[in-house]
Amino acid sequence: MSASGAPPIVEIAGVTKRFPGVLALDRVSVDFRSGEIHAVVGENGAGKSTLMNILAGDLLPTEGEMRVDGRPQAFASPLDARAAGIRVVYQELMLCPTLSVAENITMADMAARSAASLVPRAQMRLEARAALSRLGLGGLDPDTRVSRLSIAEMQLVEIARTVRQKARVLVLDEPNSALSHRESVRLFAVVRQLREEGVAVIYVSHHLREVLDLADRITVMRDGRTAETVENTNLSEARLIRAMVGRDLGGVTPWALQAPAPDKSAVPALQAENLTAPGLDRLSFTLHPGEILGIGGLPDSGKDALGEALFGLADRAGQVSVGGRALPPNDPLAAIKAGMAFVPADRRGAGGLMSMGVADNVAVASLPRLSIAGLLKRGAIRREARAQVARLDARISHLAQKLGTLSGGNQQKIILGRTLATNPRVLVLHEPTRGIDVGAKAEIYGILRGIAGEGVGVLLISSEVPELINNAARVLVLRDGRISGELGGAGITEEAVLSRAMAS
Amino acid sequence: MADAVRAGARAAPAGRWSPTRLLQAREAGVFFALLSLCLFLAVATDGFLTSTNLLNVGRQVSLLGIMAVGMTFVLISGEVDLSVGSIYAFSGLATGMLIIAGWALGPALAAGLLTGAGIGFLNGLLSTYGRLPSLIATLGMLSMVRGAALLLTNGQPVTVNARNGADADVLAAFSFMGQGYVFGIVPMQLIFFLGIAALGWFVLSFTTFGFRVFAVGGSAKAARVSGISVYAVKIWAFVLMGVLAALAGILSLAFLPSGQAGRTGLGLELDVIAATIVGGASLSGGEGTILGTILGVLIIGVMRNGLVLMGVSPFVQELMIGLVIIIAVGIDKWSTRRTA
Amino acid sequence: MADAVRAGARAAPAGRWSPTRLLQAREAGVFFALLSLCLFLAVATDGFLTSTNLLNVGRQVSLLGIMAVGMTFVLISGEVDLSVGSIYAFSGLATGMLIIAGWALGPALAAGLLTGAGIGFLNGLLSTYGRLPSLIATLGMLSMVRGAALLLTNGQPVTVNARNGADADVLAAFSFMGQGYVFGIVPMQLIFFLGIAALGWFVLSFTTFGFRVFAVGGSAKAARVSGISVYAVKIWAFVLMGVLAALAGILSLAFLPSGQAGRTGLGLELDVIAATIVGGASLSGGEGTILGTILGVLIIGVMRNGLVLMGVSPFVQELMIGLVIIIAVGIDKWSTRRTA
Amino acid sequence: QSKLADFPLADRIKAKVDAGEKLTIYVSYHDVSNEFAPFMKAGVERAAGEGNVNAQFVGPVGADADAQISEIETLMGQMDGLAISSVSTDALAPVINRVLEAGIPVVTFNTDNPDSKRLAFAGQDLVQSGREAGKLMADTLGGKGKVMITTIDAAAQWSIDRETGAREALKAVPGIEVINTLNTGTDPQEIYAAIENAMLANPDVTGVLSLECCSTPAAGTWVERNNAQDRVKVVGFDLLDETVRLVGSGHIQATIDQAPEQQGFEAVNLLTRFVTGEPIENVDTGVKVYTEDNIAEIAKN
Ligand SMILES: Nc1ncnc2c1ncn2[C@@H]1O[C@H](COP(=O)(O)OP(=O)(O)OP(=O)(O)O)[C@@H](O)[C@H]1O
Ligand SMILES: Nc1ncnc2c1ncn2[C@@H]1O[C@H](COP(=O)(O)OP(=O)(O)OP(=O)(O)O)[C@@H](O)[C@H]1O
Ligand SMILES: [Mg+2]
Ligand SMILES: [Mg+2]
Repeated sequence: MSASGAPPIVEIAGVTKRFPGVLALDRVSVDFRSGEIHAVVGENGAGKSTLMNILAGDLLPTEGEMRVDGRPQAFASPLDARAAGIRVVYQELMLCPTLSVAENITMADMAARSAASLVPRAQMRLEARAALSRLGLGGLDPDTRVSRLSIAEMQLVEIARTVRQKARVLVLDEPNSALSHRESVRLFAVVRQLREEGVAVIYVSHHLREVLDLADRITVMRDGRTAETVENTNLSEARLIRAMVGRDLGGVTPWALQAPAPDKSAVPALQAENLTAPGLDRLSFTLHPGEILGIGGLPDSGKDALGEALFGLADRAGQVSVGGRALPPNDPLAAIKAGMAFVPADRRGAGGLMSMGVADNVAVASLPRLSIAGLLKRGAIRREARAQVARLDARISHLAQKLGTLSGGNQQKIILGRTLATNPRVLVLHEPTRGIDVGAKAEIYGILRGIAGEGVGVLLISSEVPELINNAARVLVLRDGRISGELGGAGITEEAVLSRAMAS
Repeated sequence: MADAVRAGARAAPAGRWSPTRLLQAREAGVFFALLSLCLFLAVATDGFLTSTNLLNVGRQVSLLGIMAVGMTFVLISGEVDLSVGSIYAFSGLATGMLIIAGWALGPALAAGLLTGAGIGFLNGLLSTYGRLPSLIATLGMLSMVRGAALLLTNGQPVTVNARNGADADVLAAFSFMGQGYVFGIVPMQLIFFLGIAALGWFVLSFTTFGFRVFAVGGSAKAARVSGISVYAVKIWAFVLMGVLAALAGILSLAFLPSGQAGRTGLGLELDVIAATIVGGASLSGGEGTILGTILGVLIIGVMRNGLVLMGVSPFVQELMIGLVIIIAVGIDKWSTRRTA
Repeated sequence: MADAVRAGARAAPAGRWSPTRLLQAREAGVFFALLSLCLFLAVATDGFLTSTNLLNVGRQVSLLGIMAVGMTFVLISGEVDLSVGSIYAFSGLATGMLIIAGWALGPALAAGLLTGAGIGFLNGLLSTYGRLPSLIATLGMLSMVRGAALLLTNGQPVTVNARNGADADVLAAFSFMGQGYVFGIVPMQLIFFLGIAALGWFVLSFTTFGFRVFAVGGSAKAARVSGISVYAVKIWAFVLMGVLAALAGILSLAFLPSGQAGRTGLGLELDVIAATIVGGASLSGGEGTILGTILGVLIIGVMRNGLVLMGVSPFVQELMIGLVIIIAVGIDKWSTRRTA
Repeated sequence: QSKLADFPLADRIKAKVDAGEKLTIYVSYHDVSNEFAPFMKAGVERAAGEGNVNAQFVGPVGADADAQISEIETLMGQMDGLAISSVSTDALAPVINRVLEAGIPVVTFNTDNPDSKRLAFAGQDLVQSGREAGKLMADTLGGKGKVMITTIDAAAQWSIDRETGAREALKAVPGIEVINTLNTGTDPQEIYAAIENAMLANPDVTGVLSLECCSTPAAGTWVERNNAQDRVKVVGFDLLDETVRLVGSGHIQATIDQAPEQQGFEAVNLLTRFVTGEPIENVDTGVKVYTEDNIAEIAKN
């Protein structure tokens, strides 16, 4: 049911946002109506989150005005936005790690109560449970400390917390970037229900297929401008992509169907024997040079623990060897020296050096190569950084721009650049394209195939089944910390992966 | 390998968390440290396990403890207050001067506590709206307030006694606050400490304000977007700290009954922060419990007392104090497995 | 994509690694504060702008400055060191005793600096593999090392002079280190300070170690993922701090040939940390520059000097010092617009 | 004058005395980490040997009234006698009285506590020694000049007492003006820097009167390094190595010794005599003045 007739709740009129050296938003105009799901799509750095942050009262526009119910309003702080009935699920999670799940979910209520009132812990838990089970997370103990959750769980808690609040406008900025297919489906049901309740839902995403079957209207942003706002009637993915990127992207043929057979006689690039760690149970597999090996599975299958265990960031037992050389546990440095590079899933935490510049982030893992006798080779560092930035088409204003001020997707690209800069022989990627736009995705996949062609072994850990299908020559599906199935060639299909992932 | 798995499993229960829980992993370590310290002293000395001595220790840690309760709030909220030693001096001496000037007890106390609240409020303003790191803001206040105290007293010692003009009844009541005993054995100071600790525990664990303190310290951004006014919460924490520091200073003067702006409470801030952090609070905010703080305070008090009882030379005492602080926190850290 | 490359190209100059840039927003504020302070004193007093006085100030801040350079490394790496005042005392006095005992200068200095390095190493171990908050680890060391210094000297003042048995030539060389002048006017202490500041600036800005210090402080976990041994870097920062604190302590003894374990360097840690943070370093790590630190040190030195020159009463001085610290940092904060 | 007869000695102590057991005497010094502690301690040990008692030398590291009180409270149970030098007269008086009420004899040394009911005092009359210093200053200045008083701790009881005496003596001399007292702080560098700055701020100061051990050599050193011996005279206290040297070299005109070792000795000695029934009264350890002429007596050995 399209609500294009309904009056707009929020209107953005000619809003411009300037950051030092960056024009993030350029005279953007768009309106959001009650009872519609309004998708906002665009390349990394197009300005989506900046726009949402302005709606949320986190940022003040440099120029332009915002109208709520027709009345001009400027949000000086998130409090004003809340007062106007706007609720936001942020792209960068806004949870308090030291508090419990229940406390995070009910935090807004605690803000509303009188400071002298008592904390209704029992009720907190109940409401938390209710909010969680609505997203199919009834199993999660509301007393769990958030710092102990997986990224996916955190994202669900963040959603649960926001969705349960009575909102007139609900902003979801890439809410399911870390979610499994199943979890996403539940989220969509909730979102549709909210639309029926008359909420204006603003949905930012890079998953165009979802967008197409979820949205009533779609706004495409490009280089900080609104390229167009269209009713979602007989639109095609290709059509959207053209509007976003300005060119067509040829469809990708699954890698498995064209990948050269890896040389199984050669020394394995990566070998795990009886690898055991929290969540992993005596895992054994081999990654051959030049092979792209996919790892699939549900969130609790152990696939999320695999990367850290291999790289030595988490305790582990069992054998891990790179190029035939056994690695000591708990020693990332040794792993890197042996030629392993790792892209962790959690961008903010273990990912990048948010307080340091882009060039420094690209260089940090390759210091030995980019220095002589302990002295930094600044020229070389800049050259390397510029090369990676170009190769990954990252949008930055200058090489010293702090990573923390890049758009989410561009941060991800720089972190990828950091690992590519080390010229690894084994590349372990955990959700490498999380939050990355379609255009860039295609290029990154191209790059992966390229380095695989150069003999690098690539371990692709992903919860996006299509990503596995398109890029893996071979897929291992995990369940309960063990390998529940191995797929290859034409055998890698959505159904095959899911059936092996689900408990039988 | 099984080890690693079990490790993962063991982590789960530790994951459950609530500030009201009486003994958390964090405190267990400190509690154990305190216990072993006491056991050791019980056998090593004969004077330690006497009720007189234990009540002495209780009295000796009370003022430190009262301030540590306040510091717990400040640290949990993600800030730190270095000015407490100066507030302790200023408010105490101010109150003393008022009593000498012939004021009644009530008004004098009120005035003294108000000065503490005011300074705390200033600390809060500077560290929030003033956008200064609280370390710098309160470091500045440390020396400003100390200077103010010196000016106020003109550097002269303040002694609250009849000779200096304090009213007899007021003096009696005032002295009782600091020197009195309940049931003839329990020192008033200890009563104050326990009362305030209980109150602090209640506020921190059961009230919405306490909740907000944890939220703000855990992640100011998250708290802000949930509609909690971060600045207000932090300012209140500083005010609370100021009032408690003032109270401690007043009690100290009531006990002694003399103080001197150039010396009273000098360097106290580090003791208070040490006790609180030994108790499990963290400089990075969001962590800490009143119970832990009490344990931290007791460890420091018991150790000082024990070293004296054992007749350890003063220099060696100095050395031991550092050692015990490190070990006390170490026990807790080293007993729990590393979680990278 | 072409766009991005152009962005990179355009950015090239700015792309030069920020800490080397001579004046950053952060420092500009502090620099402005220092400038206005000096201008004010130049007109308010006649003694201030004399070369003698300025060189005096230079000498008076040198030891603080030497330690502040070390503290800059520690703070950027995300830790803090409270034990510097005690190291200053211990290493200085130890060196003095060795010289009195008739050692040659070289060995005595080496031994003194080694004690500093050793204590720093211990601080580092405790704060990394020991997993103690560095605040607690170094607070413990503060009192342990102070106790050790008292035991070492048995509380007696250590005076380095011929009558106590120091060899004449050694004594001459030693005294020159602390009291000597280059070109008859520039104090040796100042030379040491400038030399070490320059060295520190170079290391922090141009070497991989400096880079790693920033990385570790910015996010230890990200640094680890990038193959930096977080613990090793932090330990080295503490060792550096220890050596510089020892050097300052040695120079102090060389300057006035006598020190005493009970008072030498007492409470120095807060001055050093204050100077460094006024200079723009942050307790949460990842931020700070040597230039900023130098400015911070100068602000504190100039202010102390100026207040005396203006004949301000000691009490008011105490008050002013706090005020100026707050304002100095405030200027910088308040001049930059808030970014929510 | 105090006698054992008039004192309600605690039974446990009386018993010990009668049984001829060794008594345990605690000597609480106001800052065991300052330069005099070692001398005091030496005197205490000498007296303990002669008087055949155990003497424990205790006290806070860094003058801290609370710490000194706490320590005494803690030790009260096991002390047969207490000799104390107070961090602060007013703060310590109540404890001292409590100890006395417990039937434990208490004497004061070094820093007296007249407000308490202590039995006797052994040491220098601080106000008196301050007066002496004032007089010496006035004489060396020939009765006219501008004097700056320096102290490392204007807050300390001993400092307050000596300053009182010194100002009193200097006020008596019309030709002499006394400016703000300089509180130098306790770190040697601080002390020197403070004096250096103060002398720049007050170029017309002709006399520096230091109230203690540690700003005395600092003042002398400043004079020496600025060749100011002709325009600035220094009078101070105690006999630290540097002080002795600078008196010898004529950069410090006079210094007053307070015989710390003897003070420590008398502290214990008074108590041992008291419990044996001997009447005791205040012992003045005297004010010995050293100048260029007699400084040689302090032979380095
Ligand atoms: N605080 C800041 N300072 C400087 N530049 C900024 C800041 N925040 C965002 N930008 C820039 O504004 C532009 C838009 O960023 P924004 O986060 O809105 O992109 P986005 O559309 O959300 O991209 P993504 O899909 O990767 O999340 C980017 O070039 C980013 O670098
Ligand atoms: N060299 C090393 N060997 C083993 N573990 C390490 C090493 N360096 C860092 N770690 C681990 O990596 C994590 C990050 O290190 P560290 O705790 O110093 O970061 P941090 O920023 O200080 O964290 P916090 O701010 O929470 O204290 C820690 O869990 C630490 O145990
Ligand atoms: Mg975004
Ligand atoms: Mg740490």
